[in-house]
Amino acid sequence: MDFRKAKRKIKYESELDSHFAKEIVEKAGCEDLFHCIQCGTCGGACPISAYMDYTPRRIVAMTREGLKQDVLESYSIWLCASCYSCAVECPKQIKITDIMYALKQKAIEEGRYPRRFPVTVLAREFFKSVFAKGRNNEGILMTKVLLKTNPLKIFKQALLGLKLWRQGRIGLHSDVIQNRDELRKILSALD
Amino acid sequence: MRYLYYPGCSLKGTGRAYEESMLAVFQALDVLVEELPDWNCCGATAYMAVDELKAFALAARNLALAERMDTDTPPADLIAPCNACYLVLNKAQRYITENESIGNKIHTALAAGDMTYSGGVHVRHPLDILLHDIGVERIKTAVKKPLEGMRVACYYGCQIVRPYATFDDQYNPTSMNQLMWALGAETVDWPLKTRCCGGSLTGTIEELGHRLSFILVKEAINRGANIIATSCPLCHFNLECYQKQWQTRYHDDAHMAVAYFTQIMGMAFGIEEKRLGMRRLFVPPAYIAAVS
Amino acid sequence: MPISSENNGKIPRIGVYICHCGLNIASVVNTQQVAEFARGLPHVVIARENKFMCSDPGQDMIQDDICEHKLNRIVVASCSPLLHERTFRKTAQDAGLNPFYFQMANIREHVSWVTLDNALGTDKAKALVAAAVQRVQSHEALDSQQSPVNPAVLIVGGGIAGIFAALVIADAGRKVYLVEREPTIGGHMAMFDKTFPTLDCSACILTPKMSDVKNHPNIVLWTYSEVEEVKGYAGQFKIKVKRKPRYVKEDDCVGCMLCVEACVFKKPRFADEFNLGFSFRKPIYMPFPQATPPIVLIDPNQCIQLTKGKCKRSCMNVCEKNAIDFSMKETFEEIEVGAIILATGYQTFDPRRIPQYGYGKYEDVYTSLEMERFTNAAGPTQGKIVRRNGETPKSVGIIHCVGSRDKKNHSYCSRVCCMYSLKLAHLIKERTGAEIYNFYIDMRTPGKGYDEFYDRLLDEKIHFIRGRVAEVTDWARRPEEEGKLVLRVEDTLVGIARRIPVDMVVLSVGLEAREDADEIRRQFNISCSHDGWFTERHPKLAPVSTTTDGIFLAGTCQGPKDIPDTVAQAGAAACEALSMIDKGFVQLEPNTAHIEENRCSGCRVCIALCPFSAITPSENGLTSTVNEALCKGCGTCVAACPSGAAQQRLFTDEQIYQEIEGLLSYV
Amino acid sequence: MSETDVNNNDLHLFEPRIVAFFCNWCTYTAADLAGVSRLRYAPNVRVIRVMCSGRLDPQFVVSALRQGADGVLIGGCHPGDCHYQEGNFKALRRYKLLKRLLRTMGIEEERVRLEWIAASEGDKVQRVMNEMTEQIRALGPLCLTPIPQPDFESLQEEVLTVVREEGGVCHG
Repeated sequence: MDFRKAKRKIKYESELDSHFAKEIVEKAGCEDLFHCIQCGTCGGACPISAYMDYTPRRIVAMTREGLKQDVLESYSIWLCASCYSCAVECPKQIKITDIMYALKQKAIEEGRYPRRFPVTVLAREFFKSVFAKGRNNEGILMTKVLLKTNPLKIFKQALLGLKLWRQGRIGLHSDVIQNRDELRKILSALD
Repeated sequence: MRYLYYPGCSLKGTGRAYEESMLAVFQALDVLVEELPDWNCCGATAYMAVDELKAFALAARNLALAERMDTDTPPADLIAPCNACYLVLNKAQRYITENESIGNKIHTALAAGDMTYSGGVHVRHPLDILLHDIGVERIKTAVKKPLEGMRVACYYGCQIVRPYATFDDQYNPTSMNQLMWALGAETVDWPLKTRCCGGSLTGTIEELGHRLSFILVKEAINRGANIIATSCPLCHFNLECYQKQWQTRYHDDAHMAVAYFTQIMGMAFGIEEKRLGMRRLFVPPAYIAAVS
Repeated sequence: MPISSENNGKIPRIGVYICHCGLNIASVVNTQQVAEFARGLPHVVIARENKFMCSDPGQDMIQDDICEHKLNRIVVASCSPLLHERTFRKTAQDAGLNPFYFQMANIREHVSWVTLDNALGTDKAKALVAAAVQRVQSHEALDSQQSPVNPAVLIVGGGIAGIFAALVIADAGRKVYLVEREPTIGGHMAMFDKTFPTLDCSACILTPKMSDVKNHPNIVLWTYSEVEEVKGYAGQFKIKVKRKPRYVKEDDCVGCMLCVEACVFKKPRFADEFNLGFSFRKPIYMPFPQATPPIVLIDPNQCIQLTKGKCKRSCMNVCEKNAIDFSMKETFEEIEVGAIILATGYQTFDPRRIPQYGYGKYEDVYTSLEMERFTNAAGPTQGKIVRRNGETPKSVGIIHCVGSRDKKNHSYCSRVCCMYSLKLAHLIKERTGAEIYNFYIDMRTPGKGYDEFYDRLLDEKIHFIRGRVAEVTDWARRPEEEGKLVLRVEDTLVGIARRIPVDMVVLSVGLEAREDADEIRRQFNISCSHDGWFTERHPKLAPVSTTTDGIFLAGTCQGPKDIPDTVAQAGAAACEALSMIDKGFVQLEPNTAHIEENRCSGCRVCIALCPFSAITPSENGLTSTVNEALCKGCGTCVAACPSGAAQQRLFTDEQIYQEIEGLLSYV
Repeated sequence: MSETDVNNNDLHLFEPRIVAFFCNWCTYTAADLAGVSRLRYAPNVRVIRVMCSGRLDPQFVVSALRQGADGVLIGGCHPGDCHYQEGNFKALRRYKLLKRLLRTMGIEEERVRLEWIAASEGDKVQRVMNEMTEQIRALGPLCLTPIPQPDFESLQEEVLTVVREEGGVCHG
């Protein structure tokens, strides 16, 4: 234990972002952000809270109080697997999963996510592939993610890949929809 | 009975066995299933994390296609076998119809592609169709080889009953159990039946994702199951494909057959293995031999 | 009945008074502008403002003006007439004016409290004042009738609230009918072992009160009975009570229990309601040893004689008093009372509605009420706290807020759970030495000696974990969790998730309105909140009254509360009833209907419409007349009368037309 | 005032005037509750208290519309909850007749609305007040143009039907 590593933990009001909570609460599904009574049901129900740096409850509290940097840079929001356990058990019926989505979007918007973090790489690769082809090929997607995050792992998973390929479960042929133009027009209309 | 069918990307890839067995089972029950032409990716979890509106728009295009298709018997029932597709399509449906500002944006976006959607499609899971439209009695009559001795851990995963429990209980779903009973199988009391399998985390943060699926299989073994039935291609993949890697990772054996519930139904219906995609499984159900 | 008054000049001289209600009204409504506006209205002699019109200076101002300016009509623009109409009528009356030359404009509840925009609020207030000014011109002097009050009181429900209220009223020398649905009085309190925070024995303080009720000469106690019908009005209620057959003559049974001994069922095999099914009784039984009245009864669904018609009837043979009577039928009693106190209590939340907590699935998950029975020396385990397998638990988890503070169930706080959880924690610790974990969202211990009790529990090294438990499961992740119930929770003060294995789980279930609260509400013509609790007339200033005169509330039927608060409220309800009785009469609102004979065509539309059969054809049959003693003043006959012969006092057609005109005259 | 504010004001230039008749026991109490709960709503509805919705003479409604009200709201207890047993049912019957009458008079029937609001439903008061205001705003001001000649025969028939329903004997 190195006590010289002690860091300042206090937050001064000037370090908080008072607009942050307002931005989040206006997003779809986040309307009830301020109803939270910090009971911790979400943290208890969450199968992944055991691994999070901040439990979902703390993410909510920090969001409300404007600890924007800490929230957007926490990896809790990227660990959320969208299983909705928290949302269905919340006694105030807060859609915590949707709040996590809103925070992920915000982090991407502000470029505050860890670059080589597989979760965000996956999200972006997925996004690109669907925009281009309308569908997604799991084999290609996972290969890309591994290439961009930890290329060495490709060898580790090669055996699994080979097996899947022999079972006809992955292929390098990518499925493409016919009306790609239509889809792109729809998606571009939202930019 | 005729339904529209939305496969989603996985049922054309890693989850091909699910598609094959589901179609075979529906055929055995004289149910017509027609694939939605030119469907696109549903939007899924990963997309939603980047841009929620676009995720809804992706889903909306599929819903609009479905609505356009089935003009003679509205409202159209659209089967979405993948849990994630099922959730995303349902969620999009809700937000588009219930949230005015999202609804308006999506309608404008669809219009840019010369499409419209009035909100009339019912997105349904095959479990729901089998149990409520076809019924246990009809299924019982189709059983040729009752699955005696099979002790199934029914795994629903998260996104069928959460957050929208429309056809089963949110905390203790039983629809799959009822189907298994109809086939002559037993089911085990397994409190993890809706616990998260780790989803895409198995591919991104392995340590975490693998542990989540590992403990599911481990507990299914403890509860005396000899097979896990799944209803989602991603859950299936997570529970099935990494079993070998767990041995080195956890120095603990968690070896168990994992099959789609439709494959198990097909076995009981006496459908040939090939049509059920059995050869695409890593751990072939040990009972195939015993039953057939 | 218009009466002549010196002060009711033909030409109206109206005084208008605008209340600020502190800032309640004045912060939205520009009262100065409203007063200025009122001054410009016809017949308004004076228009003034005051900070609080209902205060003494405010009322004095009106009275002085009545004398000085010879006012003969008064308009007060302030709060709801349901709150202060009586106050200001009396003000006018005390100054010599007929009290019905008064009209109120509701510019607080209907304007300042519900309007955001000050200008629009001020406009609305002006319109309401204009309407009141115009209406009051057509008011007439009325004489309000008095109706005598029957000095007896009906109390519904024999829990601690009903018991206490009954004793207060009976001690004051008035007659009380106490009607209880169950075979014994005592309610929930009789089931508890100790009471918080003093830990005095519940039975020791309750049972003397129960026997006082039974022995009091002024109390008629009808248990195993239900109110069947309520008619009449404040001071003159007519009640029909159904008395269910016990198949045991109440007057003859001495409670010796020989019959129970002799019953052909040698072993008790039917779930005992009082012990919540954790012990068994025979078809003939006494609910519990201190049951009041101390007499037995027979369950008609279980007794062979009553279900099959043939039995040795050994109970009958053994009874020396010949008290058993299988031919008994339900009977009805009809009584007249002046006031009614509802003390119908609560029920506990059914935790099966939160399946994650495993109640009904895991055998060692209990409700707090069940735990009350276990801790009770007269309970199913003689006060021993044991698991179903007979072992003493080494660790116990107590989960607070089960069903409370939960939008999917009850969004309110049940108020008593924190304290009773502390009490149970203390008792379990004392008797088993187990590790006790309390899982709470917020500790709520306001009350005399309550927080001190919390301190004491902290000192007893009870664990307090701030976090709402997400799940109770038998899924073991570690060797130490095998065979245990594992509580998965976020310890919010530490900020991490925890899994805590225990032997036994207690669910601190909330209080909820009784299943049939809505039926009772309709029967007695009162209101319920969304949650089903009976609504008091005013949350602050009329906490035991209801919107129906003569009906009062006591105890938890009005909302969750603990024993001290229940008893205090029961006392208040008793005193309200006594105050009404001692006054001897109720002032009737003179809003009855009457028929002007010379305009009546005798069409009899009104006769068929009147829900109270108050209208009859006159002797010659050519017209109809209203029996004003029976009329309740709904005005439906007036609305239907094709010739305008029927009129309702205080709500004449003319007055309402004037109000409409006034309301719309201001643009 | 910014440009958008001006536009907003233009949109909302028409402030409808709505008269409400609320029964003393349920709906008026609920309106008081809305106040106590500080539920804000449109200031366009002005309430007249009657003891029971059964007191409501359809002529009151006609009179209000004639004198410049753009809409009329009637509030009573829920069916089965009437303080006077069944006054609200009578209000309902009269309301139905009134709507037919209004149609004959060329007045949009949406201008008159009947709502059951219990004493505990302060939130419903807020919702109904806002909805009603928006609905009338959308309809625009009530312009009483010369009335198209009503079909007196069928109207008389309707009136007689209702009189019969009410159980009275009509002496013509």
